[in-house]
Order: sequence, then structure tokens, then C-alpha cells
Amino acid sequence: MSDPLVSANGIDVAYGDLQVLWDVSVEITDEDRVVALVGPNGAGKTTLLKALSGLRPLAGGSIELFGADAAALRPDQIVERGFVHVPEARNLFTEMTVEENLEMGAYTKRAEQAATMAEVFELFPVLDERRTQRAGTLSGGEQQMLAIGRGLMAKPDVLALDELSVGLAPQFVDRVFEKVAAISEDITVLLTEQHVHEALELADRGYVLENGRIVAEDDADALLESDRVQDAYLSG
Amino acid sequence: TGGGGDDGLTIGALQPLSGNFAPWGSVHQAGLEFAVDEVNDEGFLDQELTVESTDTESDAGGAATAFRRFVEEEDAVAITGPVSSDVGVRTAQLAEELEVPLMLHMAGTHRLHTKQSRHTFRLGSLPAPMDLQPQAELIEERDYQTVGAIVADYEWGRTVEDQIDEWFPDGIDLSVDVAPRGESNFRSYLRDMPEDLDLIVATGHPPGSISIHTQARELGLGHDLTTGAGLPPGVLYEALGGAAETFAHLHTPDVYGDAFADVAGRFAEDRGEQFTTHHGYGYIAGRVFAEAIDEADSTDPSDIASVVLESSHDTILAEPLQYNEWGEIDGVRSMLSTVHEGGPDFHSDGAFHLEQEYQSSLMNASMVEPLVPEER
Amino acid sequence: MSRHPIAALRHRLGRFDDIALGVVVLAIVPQLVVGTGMTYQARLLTIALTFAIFTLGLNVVFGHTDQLFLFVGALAGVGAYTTALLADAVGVSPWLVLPVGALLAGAIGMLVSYVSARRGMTVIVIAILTLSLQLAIMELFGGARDLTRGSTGFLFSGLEVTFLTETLGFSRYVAHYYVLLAVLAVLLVGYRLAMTSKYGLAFKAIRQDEVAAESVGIDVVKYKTIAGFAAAAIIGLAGPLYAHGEGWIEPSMFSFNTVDVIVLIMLVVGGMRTTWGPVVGAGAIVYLEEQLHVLGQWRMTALGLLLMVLFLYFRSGIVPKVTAALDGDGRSVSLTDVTDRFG
Amino acid sequence: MLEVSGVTKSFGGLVAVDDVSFSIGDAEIVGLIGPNGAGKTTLFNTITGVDPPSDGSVTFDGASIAGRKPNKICRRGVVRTFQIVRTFDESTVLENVRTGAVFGSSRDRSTDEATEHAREAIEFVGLGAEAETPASELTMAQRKHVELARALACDPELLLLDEIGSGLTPTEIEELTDTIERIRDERGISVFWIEHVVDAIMGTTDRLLVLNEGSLIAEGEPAAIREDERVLEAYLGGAV
Amino acid sequence: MEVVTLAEIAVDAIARGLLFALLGAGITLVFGLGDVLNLSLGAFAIVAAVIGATVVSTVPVPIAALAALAGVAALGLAIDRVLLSPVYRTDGEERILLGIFVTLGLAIAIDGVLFAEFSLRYAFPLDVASRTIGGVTVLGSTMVVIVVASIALAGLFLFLRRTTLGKATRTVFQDETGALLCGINPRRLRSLIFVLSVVMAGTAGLLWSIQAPVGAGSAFDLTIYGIIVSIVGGVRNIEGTAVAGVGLGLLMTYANYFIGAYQAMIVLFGFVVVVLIARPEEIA
Ligand SMILES: Nc1ncnc2c1ncn2[C@@H]1O[C@H](COP(=O)(O)OP(=O)(O)OP(=O)(O)O)[C@@H](O)[C@H]1O
Ligand SMILES: Nc1ncnc2c1ncn2[C@@H]1O[C@H](COP(=O)(O)OP(=O)(O)OP(=O)(O)O)[C@@H](O)[C@H]1O
Ligand SMILES: [Mg+2]
Ligand SMILES: [Mg+2]
Repeated sequence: MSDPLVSANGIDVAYGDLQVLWDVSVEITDEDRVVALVGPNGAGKTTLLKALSGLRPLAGGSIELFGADAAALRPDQIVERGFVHVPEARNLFTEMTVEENLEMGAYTKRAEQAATMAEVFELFPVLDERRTQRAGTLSGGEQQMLAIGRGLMAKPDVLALDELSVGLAPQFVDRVFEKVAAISEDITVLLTEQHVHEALELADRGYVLENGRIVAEDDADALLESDRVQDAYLSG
Repeated sequence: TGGGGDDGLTIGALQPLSGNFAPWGSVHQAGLEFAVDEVNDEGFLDQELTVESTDTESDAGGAATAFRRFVEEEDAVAITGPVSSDVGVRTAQLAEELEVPLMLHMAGTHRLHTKQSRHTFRLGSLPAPMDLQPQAELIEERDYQTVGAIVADYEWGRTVEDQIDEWFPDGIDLSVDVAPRGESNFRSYLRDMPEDLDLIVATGHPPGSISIHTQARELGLGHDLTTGAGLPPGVLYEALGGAAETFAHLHTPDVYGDAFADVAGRFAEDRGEQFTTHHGYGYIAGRVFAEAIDEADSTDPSDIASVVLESSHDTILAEPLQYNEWGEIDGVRSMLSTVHEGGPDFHSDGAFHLEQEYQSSLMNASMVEPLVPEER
Repeated sequence: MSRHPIAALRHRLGRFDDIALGVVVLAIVPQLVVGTGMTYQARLLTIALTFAIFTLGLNVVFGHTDQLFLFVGALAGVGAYTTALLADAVGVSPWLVLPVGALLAGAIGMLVSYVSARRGMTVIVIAILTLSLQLAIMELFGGARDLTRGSTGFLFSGLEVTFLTETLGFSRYVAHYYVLLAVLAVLLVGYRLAMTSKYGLAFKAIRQDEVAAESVGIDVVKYKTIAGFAAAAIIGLAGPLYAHGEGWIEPSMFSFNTVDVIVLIMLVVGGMRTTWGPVVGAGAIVYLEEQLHVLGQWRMTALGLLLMVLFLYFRSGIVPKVTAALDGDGRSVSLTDVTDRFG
Repeated sequence: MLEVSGVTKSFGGLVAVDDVSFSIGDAEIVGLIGPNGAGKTTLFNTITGVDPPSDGSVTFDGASIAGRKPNKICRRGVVRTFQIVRTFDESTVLENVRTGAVFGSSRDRSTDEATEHAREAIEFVGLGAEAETPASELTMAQRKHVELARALACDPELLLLDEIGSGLTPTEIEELTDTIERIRDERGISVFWIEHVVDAIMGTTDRLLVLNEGSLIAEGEPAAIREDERVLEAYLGGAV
Repeated sequence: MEVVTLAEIAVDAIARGLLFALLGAGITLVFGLGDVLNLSLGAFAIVAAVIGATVVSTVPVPIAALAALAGVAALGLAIDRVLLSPVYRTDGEERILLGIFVTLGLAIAIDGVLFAEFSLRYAFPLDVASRTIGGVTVLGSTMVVIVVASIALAGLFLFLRRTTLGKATRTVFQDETGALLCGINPRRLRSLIFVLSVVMAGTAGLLWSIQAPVGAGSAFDLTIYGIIVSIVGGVRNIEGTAVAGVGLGLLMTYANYFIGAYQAMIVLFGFVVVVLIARPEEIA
């Protein structure tokens, strides 16, 4: 039996009166390496990640992280447990340098800070070059790399990447996907992606979210072949 | 509280019960209430006299609104209480407009009256010339040679600065500094004062006069006396402790006379508290209004004002209280006293008593120029 | 889509029906609450209208363009001192030099807005900048004693309308109330016209995103400068009227605590970016302040506590709340804010 | 119509755009691609006046626009959208677009005309059903379309789009490219378009510019760019 | 005027300047790091002085000083929890404005209590002998002010620059969600910073009352001095605040001296206006 790392059980989430997630259940176990979450715009992918990382309260259902109830935890407590979310909006510290941003990423893992930072710089050499530049002045793609790097600094057990490749140049998309594959040796990755095809190729399992509900869940290969996904996302 | 009028006569008290002048307000209020209680006990008025008081927060606009409210909503026949020149000027304005007598507590600016004023009466704080003359006399009497003064940078302080020039004897070594009104650290001004200072004049900086005195002592200037504003003696005693013995403040109630001792004795007996100069101002206001109502045989505020203006009242001042044609105080003597530990004769339980440093000669209203309003 | 000219005119006039109604109501008020020969209520009413005008000015510049002017008092003072001193020096009626005071205040507001827009200042920088100006100008009023008679101040009058006092026989305060009401009515109409025109549209865009506003052709500096000028001129115009109502000019009438704090509260309580918010806010706060006197020396504490509660839990303001409630009932909303419906 | 010549922009020591020259003609769709940080957005900023160039000239229809304010440039007919969307979120879609119609165009319109014009632009991008919805309630893709409609309402001659397709699904991208082609075909507007979605941009543009480390390294038809050695190395990598 | 007197005045001015710097630090902390311009800062300084002056008659001086600081810290914590929590729940411009409004209300309320119940001026008595160094007499109280204020500022500086906790405070200001996702608890940091800032103000108030009595009437002035120093020093920058404090202390004292009181105030505010116009980007 595999141990569940993350499990959402029938959760509902709403923005004010507007409910966006309906009875969503997701489970990630330590046997998963990469799990992809796909679906059209506005399906609720981001919202689901926010619910998992504690940024949105639940209107119903429950969430367990690493075997313990997590519905009432604050985001910072969830980071401490080992679930780290790299948000779609990036949320960098724009007035601080690249290096300081990374340093803050390691807030809960200060002891390993230097070593992790070296790994991140190896992954994204451009960040090393821009070490002392203010994060707010980085280009769009550079910011995306910094956001991922900062997430890695927390040495998570599960890393949730929202819109991993947005704004990245093609050669970086490939590089980043390779890196994610490499990361997933040690870390379980949950990602949402517009490059549905690539994402499902990288992932071993996937969920399809539409209109706030899970409409399909399967091995990635199977999803990739399924009509539902073929028609909706891969027609181009 | 609630409206008076129907079955009684109301005196409105515009008291600074909070804010910078709060120490004045509460004491004045106590003296006023005591006077009214006595009047009611004596029963020489047909109707019960009551006091309606409000907190002006030392703000002129607020005092103006309250003034109107007292007169129009509470039917007050007379008003008292204002402290500070700014409040004094604005309320004096209203006293004339609404034709209701106003007895000021502490408002010293000389630009208070015009020759047309008929309803505004000065009491506690004397106009600048009358403030400076006793000090000038003191300098001559004691033959002080070196005098330093710090004045505040606003109307009152600048007036004092002018009056110093006018009244102080020629030939003394005099240095005058101007400091901001809100200043409380005077060390740099004091460091620049001449050596061998005899006297520091701080009456031109009322909010800072206590600080000036303590800081001068800390710097070891070794002067004889500091003269300061007419603060309630209780405040001086609290703030200065032993240093109060060399801080001479101005007051007009004759605390050394029998009349004062009488009232103070009764007050102590009744209220169990020490009666001071500023209780005295409230007491005088209550008494004089009551007597004027009696004498006028009318509750019309204007009639009451006429009586105050024209008659003379024996009070606890050194001289009878009287006013000139437009309400400037006339024929007054003021005293410079220091505060010492131990209660006075009339109230031995008290914490402090006053000792007289100097008593001025008789001062007449003619030494104060009234305000000449412009032609429009 | 062409419309019949009369229908179009109706439509235009219809935009002012709430203003007409409101002004009529305000015109009746003194007849109801001010007894003959009474000055206390009359003075409160004039204070409320005066502050409603100040608040309207702040609404334009702060509500609509996010420039937090914390020198409303100083601008009013500039208007008042300029008018009074100039009238005195030249020897003419203050009415004649009133525009000079308003224009001078307007020029100061314009300059501040221009510089702050050019320098890309955020709301907080503008707030601190204008607060510093407020304090400096107050020092000037108090310090230039030879000109202003320092903190004691001087008598001021001369902004009366003899038709009201002599022909109609109103008391000085009631007459002054109608003068203020006339000014307010003109300003409300002007405000409505401006906010339903392209000015309102530009303000709304600028407030939300300056960069985007510029990218679609809006001259941000120009519109902010216009707002700064208009607001400051309105405040500078009301300043002498304020002084006339008090019969007096002195610096403390224009201090941060006496004017700015109160005006800000009135704006928030009444409702920012609404036509009637400033008027309702001014009325409510003047009334409330007067009621608080029963608390004696605890009035100020109570005021502070009340403010915090209002700001924290009621910051959308009375007018928007009432409008929403009426809308919710599906009833007509004659007092609603037209800018919210048209743009 | 747009002539960019020798434009350079540096931030402190960093040269973000380095001596770039090119031009864009009438009714043309030109793509701008390049690695992250190549200077694409910065180049847009120099053209639209958000960040004036440190050096070089930009002329539009023969008149210099370098260093002019963004609002002036907009009214001249050069209008942009933003990489990170900047809609007026408290306003409805209609108000957003109307703002463009009123201020963005050199033409004077009455209020009613401006509203009509705005509605037309909203229909054009397919947001007709959302006209009265506040922008804050829309999805990212919809908000990008609001920006597009707002820009169109400014009557541009040249439209600059910064990664308008990022974050969209392939189906949505297809709709978007359609719209962009219609903008050129039906309205005769030129489009200058930054995008990392290679297939979309290759399939739609007439011409591509490739920026790398601030310099223009290639320019030509999509088919040629695909083959270009330098572009393959700097940008496309193994992706194609 | 003699050189010695000028030097003595300079020492006094530096002491005053360090007090300005403490107040400036109080503003800088909460505004620069938390987005709230605390208009009630001066009130905390006065509260500390009032507590200190009141309890000093019954307990030894150091205990009275600690009690005063503990008092403002507790008050600060309570206010942070009760009043600022709703402020922090908003964001962006709305938070800035709500911060201004709520602390304005708070300033009025605290001043109101002081006005009503503690309307005197309060002094914290401290007997330290004066010392003459090279002909320049330095008062005991001045020495205490300079030493204590310098230690407080240096400690604050080291905390912010050298400790991760100190650095983490900056993240909260810039992007709260980002901070949360790094495992930082913004709420706790904000409380810490707010308490730290009012303790700085309290220290300033206590030290001020050693030199000259203070009362409720000075509260708003102290806040203004804090804001001015904070701005001139560059709002994000504690070293700048310290330098600006001392600089303005000297400027004000000498301007007062040589050109007169109200002109000095105009010079001061004029200076602020120039700084604001010259470099608004450093402020917000
Ligand atoms: N702050 C918010 N307030 C109200 N509604 C919101 C908010 N954020 C998102 N929504 C709505 O919730 C729904 C789901 O949004 P979400 O961002 O989770 O979708 P998504 O799948 O991540 O989409 P995308 O691919 O565009 O990022 C959408 O309809 C969106 O409009
Ligand atoms: N204000 C600034 N100060 C310093 N450097 C800056 C500034 N603005 C941009 N840069 C740098 O200039 C370079 C170009 O940035 P730009 O945003 O133009 O890139 P881009 O080509 O749009 O990249 P992306 O595709 O990632 O959006 C980047 O390295 C960025 O860090
Ligand atoms: Mg999303
Ligand atoms: Mg870019």
C-alpha cells in the first residue's frame, strides 16, 4: 500500500457566493512522481492548488497532508509540513534581490540554504548572473524561473507548480520539463500546464478538471489517448 | 444636566476640562460651584442659581458653539470660564454679539476689548502691560542687574516682548530670546544667557515657563528667581517640588488677606480641599454675577452686564473689582508669589502655601490700549 | 441612435432631478429647525454646509483621482486670508476678491498635482507632501504676525448678500446658509456634469491603473492636474465663506485637526465618489460632534473610538449603503449616484 | 509605417535592447520572438513611450514618436496590450473599452458614438455576452480579450500585443489567431506580436523578428526562421 | 556667540536628533515594512512618559523605565491584535488608507484619554551629574539620551540586517502571499514589528521626558517629527533614518537659533517638501 501524501476529499471552494470547485477529490501518493492537472481556462485548477496550500478556505470536504488533517492550517504551516506551491501569479518579492528571494524561500529550511541555492543556480544559471538584481526588474521568463527556484529552496516533499511554463521560451520549456523530471526523482510534483500534451507526457498520472469538477482521472498515457482530452485540448 | 431657565438661573461655564489648560478648568469650576452653592444658601436671589458647564477642549471654535448653545438653548444669563487668549478673543466677540456678560478666567491678550465692548470682563490673567509692570517694579526694588527673558513665538509672547522694552528699567543687562510656542527644551536658549543672571522672565512663555525654570536650574545658572505665568499653585507644587520656591507666579487674589482666608476656610471645611487663587477666580465670577443679578433686579443678561460694568464689588482681591467703560479691569494690584511646602494658616492640612515676593502698585485700565477695529 | 431633441433635453435635465430635490430639501431645513433670532442651530447648519463644500472638493481630488490632499485646511486658509487681506489692502468688498483667493488656492493645488503626477508619487507620498505643506502654511499664518495678526486672528465679514438680510429679512446666519447652499448647488451640478462627461471616465480609469490609462490615450498628468486645481479652487472658495460664517479669521480654524481630519471623516462616512456623500457625511458628523458634548471631557476619546469603528466597519459610507439598500428593495433611487450608472 | 532605427535601451550597465532597427508596413502581422529576457517587452516599451529609448529613433507615419508620452503615441495610432494584463478591474467590460474609444482615438466622438464604437469592438473579440460584467469577474483569457477590444477601440493603425496568447489552451489560441487575422484583414490594422507559442505565431505571421540578448539576430518569413541556425540555437532549441 | 556655547548646543542638538531618529524608526518600521503609516506613534511616546513619570515615585528608576516600555508594548500588542488585524486583511491602496484612518482615530482616542485624565506635562526625573569635556559642559540627561538612543538604534539595525527574521519582515510588506508560500507567518511578524516600533517610540518618549516635560499636546508633533525623519532618511532604510534624525536635530536647533522659530519650522517643512519632490520613489 502506498501512503497518500496529499488527499483532497470532496472539497468545495467558493469566492464569495460563486462556487468554483464542486466535490473535488484528488489523491497523490508517494508512488507518484509527476501528477498533471489539466483543464480549460477557468476550470478551477489554480483554485484547487490554492485550497491545497491553504490560500483559500474550504466550503466543504477535507484535506489531508502527509496523513494529517490540514484543512485548518495556515499557508505557512503547510509549507513547514513540506507542501510548497509556486503560484501562477509568482508573488515574488519585487523589491528584494534574486538572492534574497531565494534566501526567503529557504525560510523553513535555513540550515540547507547554501547547498540548495547552489542547486537552483545550477538549474537556472541566469539567476546566478542576476543575483543582485531586483526581482521586479527581471523579464517575465526570468521571474518564472525565480519563482520555481524559490519554491525549491523550501526543500518540499510535494511541489505544486501552477502554469509551469507560462511565459517561458520554447527552449526553456523543454529544459524546465527536463528539470521537473529530474526533480521528481526526489520530490513529488503536482503541476498544471497549458502545454497539455507535454505535461501528460511528463506525468505518470493526471486529472482533468472542467467547470470545477473532476471529469477524468487516469494514467497519463491513457488520458493522452482518451477522446475527451484529444478533442478538448489537442485539436490544435 | 438639561435645560435650565424655567425654574432657575443658569451661569454657563466654558471650561477647558481636557487638553492643555485642563488644570485651570477643574479648579475654576470648583470655585464657581462653591460660590453658587453659597449664594443659593444665602437665598438673596429669587431663583435658584445653577451652573451648566461644558468642556471646550481649549478650542476657540468649540467654545463659540457652546457659548451659543448656553445662551440660546439653556438660557444662560452669564458666561464664565474661558482660558487662553484665543478662546478669550472669540468668546468676547460673541459676548458682544449676543449681549451676554462674559467673565474671562485666563485670557491676557490686550486685544480683547474695543471701546464698544460692554459685556466682556477680564479677571484672572491681566493684560500684558499689567503683567510686566509688577516685574519691572520688582527689578527696581531688588536692584537686579542682569535679566534674561524667553518669550513664545505667538501673540502673547510677542506682546510681552514689546512690553518688556516699554516697562523694564533702562541700564540693566537684558537679553530676550524667542522660542516656539510648543518648545519644551530651552537648554540652547538658556546656555546663551549672560553669566550672573539675577532674574529669568518666563511670563512671556506660559506653556514653557516650568521647563525654563527647571532647565535653568539644571544648567546651574544660579539666578535668584524665575517669574512665570499664573499657573494653578497646585500644578506648580506638583511639577516643581522644591524648585517652586524660586518660581514666582502672578496672581490677583490676595491670598494673604482676611477675605481670602475666610472663603478658603469655608471651602476647606465644606469640600475638604485647599482653596487656591484659581478657585478664587471661579468664586469671584459666581459671586459677582449673583450680586449683579440681585442689584439689577433683572435676569436680562444685558442688564446684568451693565451692573458689572458700572458697580464695584468687594471680593477676595486686594482691591475692589471694578471695570472701566468697556470692561477692562481697573484699579488692580497683582502679586508675585512662590510656592512652599506646608499648608497655609487657613487650611493646615494643605500641601503647600504661597509666600509673597512682591506686591505691585495700583494699576489702572488706562495703561492698556483697547483694540481699535478697522473701518470697513 | 438619434433622439428627439426634447427627449434629449429631458434626459439631460433628468440627470439633475436628485440635485434639485436635495437642494429644495436643504432650503427648507432652516425654516424647520432655526427659531427666530436663534443663532446656535443656524451656525451648525452653516458649518455643515461649509464642510460639505470642503468635502466635495476632497472627493474630487481624493475620491476620484486618489490624490490624498491633507492640506484642505491650508487651502481654505489661503483662500480666506487672501480674500480678507486683499479686500482690506485694496479697500474693496471681499466679494470682488473672492475669486482671487480661490484661484490662488487652485494654483497651489494645481502645482502640487502637477509635480506629484510628473514625479509619479503614490497616494502616501502625496499625503505626506500635502501634510507638510499644511503644517508649513499654518506656521506661515501664525508666524507672519504683521500681516495675519498671528494666532489671535482678526474680525472678518463682508460676504453677506444684502438682498437676503435686508429685503428678505433673514438673520445673518440664515442668510449665510442660503449663500452657501447656492454655492453648493452650483458645485453639485458641476460635479455631476463633470463626472458623467469624459472627465469622470478618465478619472475612473486613472484611479484603477495609470499605466493602462496612459496606454489608451489618457493624459494622466493633465487630468490629475485638473482635479487638483478644481478641488483646491473649490476649497479656496469655501475658505472665505467659512471665515465669514465664523466672523473671524485665525490660524487654528484651518488646522489639520480642525479641518482635514473632519473633512476626511465626512468623506468616508458619507461615501466617496458619490454626489451626496459629502453633504450627508458633513451633516452626519456635525450632528454627531454636537451630540457628543454630553460626554464632557471624554468627547474626544469617544470621537476617536467612533472613527475607528466607522473606518473599519462602515467605510463604504452612508450613501452607497443606502443606495444599495434601496436598490435591493427594487424601489426607485432618486438619490443614487448617477456616475455609478453612467460611467 | 513604423520605422525603428538604432534603438537602444539600457538599465544601468545592462543593455536590454541593443541597436535594433526594423520596420513594419501596412496591414502586416509581424511576430517578435526570442528567449526570456531578450528585450522584447522592453522594445515594446520604447516604442509605446512607457520607457523612452536611451538612443535611436522611432518614427510612425513619418513623424518621430520616440520619447513622447504613451497617451500621445496611442492617439497617433500605436496601441498596445500588456504582458501582465492591466484591465480596469472595477469597471465593466463596456467601460473598459469605452475608455479606449473616448480617449485613445484621434477622432472626436460623442458619448453615444463612443459607446457604439466600444460595443462593436467587444463584439469583434467575441465578448458580447460579457459587456456588462466587471472585468474582475472574468477569466484570464477573457481579460486578455478585454485588453484587445480596448486597444481596438482606440482605432489603432498598429497594434502591439505582448504575449496575449500565454496561458491559453490550444483551442483558445486558435480562436485568438483567428481574431488577429481578422483584425488585419477586416480592419487593415498592422499587428506586432510577441509570443512564445511558436506554432501559433509561425502560422499566423507574415514575418518574424528574432531578438536575442537585446540584438536582432534574424528577420524573415516564418519558414525561413524555422531553419535559421542562430534562431534554432538561441531560441527554438529542440522544440520544433 | 562663543564657540563653547555653539559646541554645547551641538551636543544638545545631537541628543534631540537621536530622539527624532527613534521616532523616525518607529514610523519606518511599520510603514516601510508593514504599509501602515502609524499616525498614533507620538501618542505611544507620551503614554510611555506618563507611565514612567507616574510609577517612578514608587519604584526605582530602571524598573519604572522598563514598566513604561512594557506598558506601551502591551498596549501596542493589544492594538495590533484588535485594530490592525482588520487593516491587514485588506490590501494595496486600501490598506494604506485604512491604516492612516485607523491610526488617526487611534491617535485621537489616546490623546483624548490623555487630555481627559493625564492633562499635565510629565517628566521622568533622572539625576546624572553633568560632565565637562574640554570646556564643553554636557548635561547628565543629555548623556543618558545619547547613550540609550544609540544603543536602541544600533540594536534595531542589527536585528533587521543580520537576522533572517529581520529580513523576513521585508517580504511581508512586498508580497504577503509570497511570504506565506515561503512558510513565513506574516501576522506574527507584523505584530513583532508593531510592538518593536512602539517600544522605539516609548523609548523616545521616556528619554524626551528626562530632558523636558511632555504632555498629550505634544503627541501629534512627535508623530510629525517621526514622519519627517522617516521620509528624509528614505522610508525603507534604518541607517538613513538615524542620519536624518541627527541631521534634522542639528538643522532645527541652529535654524531656531539663528533665524527664528517659525522660520525654522518653515525651513523644516520646506526641506521635507523638497525631499519628497526630489525622490518620491524612495518613499513608496
Ligand atoms: N478572486 C476571484 N474572485 C472571483 N472569482 C474568481 C476569483 N479567482 C478565480 N475566480 C473564478 O474561479 C473560476 C476558476 O478559476 P481558476 O483561476 O481556479 O481557474 P484555472 O483553471 O486556474 O484557470 P486558468 O487556466 O485561466 O488559470 C473562474 O471562473 C474564475 O473566474
Ligand atoms: N527596469 C529595469 N531595470 C533593470 N533591468 C531591467 C529592467 N527592465 C528590464 N530589465 C532587464 O532587461 C532584460 C529584458 O527584459 P524584457 O522584459 O524586455 O524581456 P522579454 O524579452 O520581454 O522577456 P520575457 O519573454 O521573459 O518576457 C531582462 O534581462 C530584464 O531583467
Ligand atoms: Mg490558473
Ligand atoms: Mg516580456
